[in-house]
Amino acid sequence: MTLTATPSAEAARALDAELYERMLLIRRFEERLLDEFSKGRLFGTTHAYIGQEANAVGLFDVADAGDIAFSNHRCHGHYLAYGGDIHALAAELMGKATGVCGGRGGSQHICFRNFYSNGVQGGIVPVASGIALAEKLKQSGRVTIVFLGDGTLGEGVVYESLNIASLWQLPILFVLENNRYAQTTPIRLNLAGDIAARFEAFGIDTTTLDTTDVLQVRDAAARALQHVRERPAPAALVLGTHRLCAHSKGDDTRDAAELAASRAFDPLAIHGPRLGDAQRARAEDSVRSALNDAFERAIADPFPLAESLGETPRRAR
Amino acid sequence: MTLTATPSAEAARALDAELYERMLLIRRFEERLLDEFSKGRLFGTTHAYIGQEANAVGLFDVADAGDIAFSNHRCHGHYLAYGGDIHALAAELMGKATGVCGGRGGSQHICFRNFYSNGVQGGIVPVASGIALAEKLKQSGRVTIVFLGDGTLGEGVVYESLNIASLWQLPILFVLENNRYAQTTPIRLNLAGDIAARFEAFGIDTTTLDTTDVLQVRDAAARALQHVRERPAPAALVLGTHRLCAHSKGDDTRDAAELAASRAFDPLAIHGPRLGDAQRARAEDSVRSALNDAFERAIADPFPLAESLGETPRRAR
Amino acid sequence: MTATAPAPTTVLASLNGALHSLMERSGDVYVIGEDVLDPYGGAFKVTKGLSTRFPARVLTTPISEAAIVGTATGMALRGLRPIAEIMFGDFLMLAADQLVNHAAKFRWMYNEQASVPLVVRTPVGGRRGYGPTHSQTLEKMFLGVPGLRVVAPNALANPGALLTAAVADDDDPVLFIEHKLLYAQPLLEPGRGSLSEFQSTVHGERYPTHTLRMAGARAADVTIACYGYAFEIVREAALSLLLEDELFVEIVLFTQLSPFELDPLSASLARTGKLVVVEEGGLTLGWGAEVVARMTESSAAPVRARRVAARDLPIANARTLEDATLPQVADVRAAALSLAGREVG
Amino acid sequence: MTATAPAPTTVLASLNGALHSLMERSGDVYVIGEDVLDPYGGAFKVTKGLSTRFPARVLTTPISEAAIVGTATGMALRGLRPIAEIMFGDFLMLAADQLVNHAAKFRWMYNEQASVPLVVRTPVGGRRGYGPTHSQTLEKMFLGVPGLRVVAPNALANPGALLTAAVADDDDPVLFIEHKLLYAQPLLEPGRGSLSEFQSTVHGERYPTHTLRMAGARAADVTIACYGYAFEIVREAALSLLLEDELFVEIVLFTQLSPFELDPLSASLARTGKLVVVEEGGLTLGWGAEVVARMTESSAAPVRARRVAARDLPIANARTLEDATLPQVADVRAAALSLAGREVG
Ligand SMILES: Cc1ncc(C[n+]2csc(CCOP(=O)(O)OP(=O)(O)O)c2C)c(N)n1
Ligand SMILES: Cc1ncc(C[n+]2csc(CCOP(=O)(O)OP(=O)(O)O)c2C)c(N)n1
Ligand SMILES: [Mg+2]
Ligand SMILES: [Mg+2]
Repeated sequence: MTLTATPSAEAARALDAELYERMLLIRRFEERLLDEFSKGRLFGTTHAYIGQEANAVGLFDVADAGDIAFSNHRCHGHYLAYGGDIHALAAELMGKATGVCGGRGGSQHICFRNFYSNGVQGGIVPVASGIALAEKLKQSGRVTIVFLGDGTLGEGVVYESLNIASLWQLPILFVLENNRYAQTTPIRLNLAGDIAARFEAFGIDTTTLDTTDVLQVRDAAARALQHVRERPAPAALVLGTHRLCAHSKGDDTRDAAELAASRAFDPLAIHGPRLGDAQRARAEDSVRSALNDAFERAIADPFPLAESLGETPRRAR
Repeated sequence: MTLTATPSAEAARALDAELYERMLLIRRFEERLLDEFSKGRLFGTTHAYIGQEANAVGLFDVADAGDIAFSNHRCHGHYLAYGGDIHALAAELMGKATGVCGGRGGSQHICFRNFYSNGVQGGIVPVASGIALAEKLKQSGRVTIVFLGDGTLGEGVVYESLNIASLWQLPILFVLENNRYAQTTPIRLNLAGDIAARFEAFGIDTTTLDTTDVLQVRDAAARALQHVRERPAPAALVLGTHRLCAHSKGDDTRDAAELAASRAFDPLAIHGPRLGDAQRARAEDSVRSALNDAFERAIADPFPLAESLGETPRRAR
Repeated sequence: MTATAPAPTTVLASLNGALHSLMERSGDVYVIGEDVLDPYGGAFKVTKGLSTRFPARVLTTPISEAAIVGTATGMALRGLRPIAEIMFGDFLMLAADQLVNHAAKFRWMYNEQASVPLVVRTPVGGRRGYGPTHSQTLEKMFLGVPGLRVVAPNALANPGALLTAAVADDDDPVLFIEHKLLYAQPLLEPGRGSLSEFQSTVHGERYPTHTLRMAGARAADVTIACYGYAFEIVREAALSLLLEDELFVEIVLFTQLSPFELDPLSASLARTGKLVVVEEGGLTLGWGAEVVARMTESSAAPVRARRVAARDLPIANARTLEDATLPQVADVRAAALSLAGREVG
Repeated sequence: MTATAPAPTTVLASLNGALHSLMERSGDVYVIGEDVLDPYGGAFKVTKGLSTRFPARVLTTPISEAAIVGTATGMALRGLRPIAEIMFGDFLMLAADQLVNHAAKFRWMYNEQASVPLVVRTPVGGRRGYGPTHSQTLEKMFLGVPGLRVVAPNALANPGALLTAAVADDDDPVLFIEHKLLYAQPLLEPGRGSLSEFQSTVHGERYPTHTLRMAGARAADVTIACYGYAFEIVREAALSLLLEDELFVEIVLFTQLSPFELDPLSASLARTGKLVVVEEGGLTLGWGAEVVARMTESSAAPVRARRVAARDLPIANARTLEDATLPQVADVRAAALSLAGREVG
């Protein structure tokens, strides 16, 4: 699935539909999840990817099947775009035994094939560098993709990792999703200087994009992945984006006018017109049935038994 | 002691002599220390400032008396240039009760008036930022000066601090002494990209100097301090320098040819010719007698008593 | 906390009120942390309203836990009274070097030439389904760190007064541990409401220890030591032990976790000889380990002891697993009954 | 460690030999840390010679403790066997988040879909005048962390074999704690040289526990538990107790500190009923706290116990202060004599 030259019109249409459906899957999955929360079927917290779908979908469309991804708290969209099993994620979020991590991980702590996530900001970045190093040493040709939010640029270990990745020319792609907010904090209150310059200061090739058009993201990602894989060398993709949902559940303190303006960047609205009405309806149907199936099975699935906790005995019981 | 316009020839000569004597004091202090180590009067470790004297001496000559300094493991030169008491430092290094920290701190852990140091690389940088913030909030007009080595750019917390210092426009001067080595590791093996660019990526005004001429350092420092104090805003001074001694005691793995070449940058050799022979001899005499006095008193001083440890009782005694 | 404000009714209101009052009383008090500004007012709302009233003294930061603590340490070194918030106690790991090798060391290492009147507040604990990196109780790793005090409020001890003491009356760094489930908890008073069966004696002033006895009961059979949210579990267990098993317990409830000052516990143990220690953190080298070790070393009479704590496992997202990992009322009951030589049902 | 190499004579040689042999045997073994390259070979020379023989597999790093551990964790996740070196154990604080919230959690949290066969080696301890930030014994903060094993060599247990087990035979992250003063220490053998008075029984395989008894002596009066460098102090104390006081002790010497597996200690304690625990770290919530707590909870007969550890203070630069802070032979003697009901001279 690497970058190809100008595709035929037919192939382009098929690609458009595919990308649309994948973005829609993420959108509807997250909506369903928020709905299940309000129904009390979910416990804990969640960070929806609504509005940012073009990033993961554009990127994974041009990643190789063997590439590795390390994601953060906002990982559902990344996981689904990576090709993660829908039911296993739904079940995981409900704390079911059939979840992708048996209910142990939950929303932010996922492992599926070569996809990992963790919920401590920044800490995943050196781990991803280590993965990239291992793959370079093994000459596997795999690229490691690590996701960061703009707010996560506050964490020092990110820079330790940029330095090491550049020094050792690791095959790693840093995907910085800049939605200009860290939880409730706007970027002007937590980020000084310039994002691209931060990567470049470590000698890392950086591309900044300000679009939520999945086709543009896909093209930029393809180029970046090619650079990383062929040199090999690290690269950064700084993707301007818009979160069209609360940070986690009800915590949206952003101004209504700003939010309304952000809606213009809805990647579904931007990419949707490239499909016909019938195509879009088919996508809705297919996504709805996939999600219904996944969620219904997950709802019916059993909770993990206390006995599955492992061997460590609890004292005084 | 702020920047003045072209001084009179007489004032310039007096300044030359003063700067020379201060550098010489540091040089001879460190040499004496290494000698005391070999005589077994010192225990533990030490990091000499030999070769880098122009940085601290040039800088503190133009700092205000009330300015604050936070230094690192290689702090003796900074401390002496700051105006720290010689005997109190010698006694501290010998673990004497009369030491500047009563023998508790030792070589890397000093506190004297507004001068602090600590031995964990990088960790001092946010603390220095906090000091700068406090002084800004108190509108004291004080500048905080924090010292880092090139190797310390490996520590993530440095970047957390650069971001905060820039975001909050703190009156802090980052003094990066680039001797191109971290312990035994040459800079090409631990630093990717560009040092100045790292500061600039955070929006910090940065001056890079590649000289061991104390007068040039002094000028650059005066300009940087003025910027920091008047805006107020952070600034960085990246000072190329040469360590003309082992990292700590005997651990010099550098190539002999390289070391020999470095000797050309000896700041005493560069600045010395601006003084007459008699002036230099007077400086030697004055430094020798100050050091003899300090070390002799320190040697005669008592060790701290176990009772001075504090109230925490040791168990089972 | 202000003269005119109504008395707070929950732990959250008490803490928030104390912050308001502290900032009102002294211009040296600053709040620094992630997302602490209004209208959000912090992830758990403890800083709510502060930035509106004191906009220049509430500093929202980048996501930089090490630098948050480091910056606040520098402020404290220069005479301010900063209160840093770490959004989840799990992230204390990122500030461990700042706490252990900087804030806590300065005063001693600089031979009393400096002090660090810093407070680091953080919510800890599970039971909310936040999963392995947002549910931990990690304060045990900081107990015993020289130069660092660790304090934990509970629903009985006036939480706001404790926080006020830490900020205004303590010149050393204090790690202030708030269990997430305590925030919504109504404040308790001995002899009233859900504590109507208990009477309390208070030891110590700044960070007091409460000894609770069943009102008018015979000598207690077992002593239960605890802190923080665990008190909620312990008092429920104590009531059920009383009602269902006629077992009388004495509860010794601590607010200062470290340094360990256990005199009230020694006194209670001299009466009962049997000790249950309950905490939400993992069993191994939890607070209870030091408590049991000290009691074993210092008691004239032999001590019988049981610890009730979390299993030494990460905290799962799934509620069934989380429940099985964290200590429950039944665990406390079982430990007390077993020590008292009763059949455990 | 190789068939042809001469048998190592010091702890340092044993560890270094093991690293050579590990790298020789498997191309998956990597060494990563600060200043680990030849000719320096690491601040304490443990990695000496490795970069000359295996230049592609010895990675010198920037000064980035968090990223060193994080990078090594990533390598381990993908099937390599990295050995990370943290130059001084004090700097583990900088890697605490990586150890606790990443390396140690992955296997369990990912439901056994991943594992992290990582070893983090680090020198700890004082007695060299390195002052407050280069002398600490902080491993106690990591004991009990779920998913993390903590192992410490000593001069008796084959240090190289322990390290080999941690790297080659352990699929979980291991924190490997080396006391600085052990490096130059000659390897010991029970019944020979300075251990000629002792005979030893070994329990466990991968990380064995040694129980040492005075050869041919009557039943021991006191059990002393210890690990690492503390054994050097304990064995000296044991000899002097024997010779000067005719007090017989049994030493239980651990190599696996966490998880706690204390069966050999329980067995010894069943014989003596009196326990001294000795460690170099600070007293409060040190290894000994958990040891005493577990023994108190699990022993049928009452346990009498004393801990000997460092005072809960930073480690000063001045030798007089450092000596008074760290546990000494006299402290071990005093604790044992006091437990045995003897006058302490
Ligand atoms: C170390 C750490 N600190 C704080 C948090 C709490 N937290 C979770 S998400 C978040 C904001 C992250 O912002 P950003 O990186 O921009 O990602 P976004 O949420 O915008 O996708 C914060 C502060 C965390 N998970 N980890
Ligand atoms: C956190 C931490 N890691 C490692 C060390 C050990 N160490 C002391 S000095 C040093 C090298 C520092 O290099 P640099 O910052 O360039 O300063 P220089 O010694 O060259 O003055 C190292 C690795 C330390 N003190 N702190
Ligand atoms: Mg963001
Ligand atoms: Mg250097």
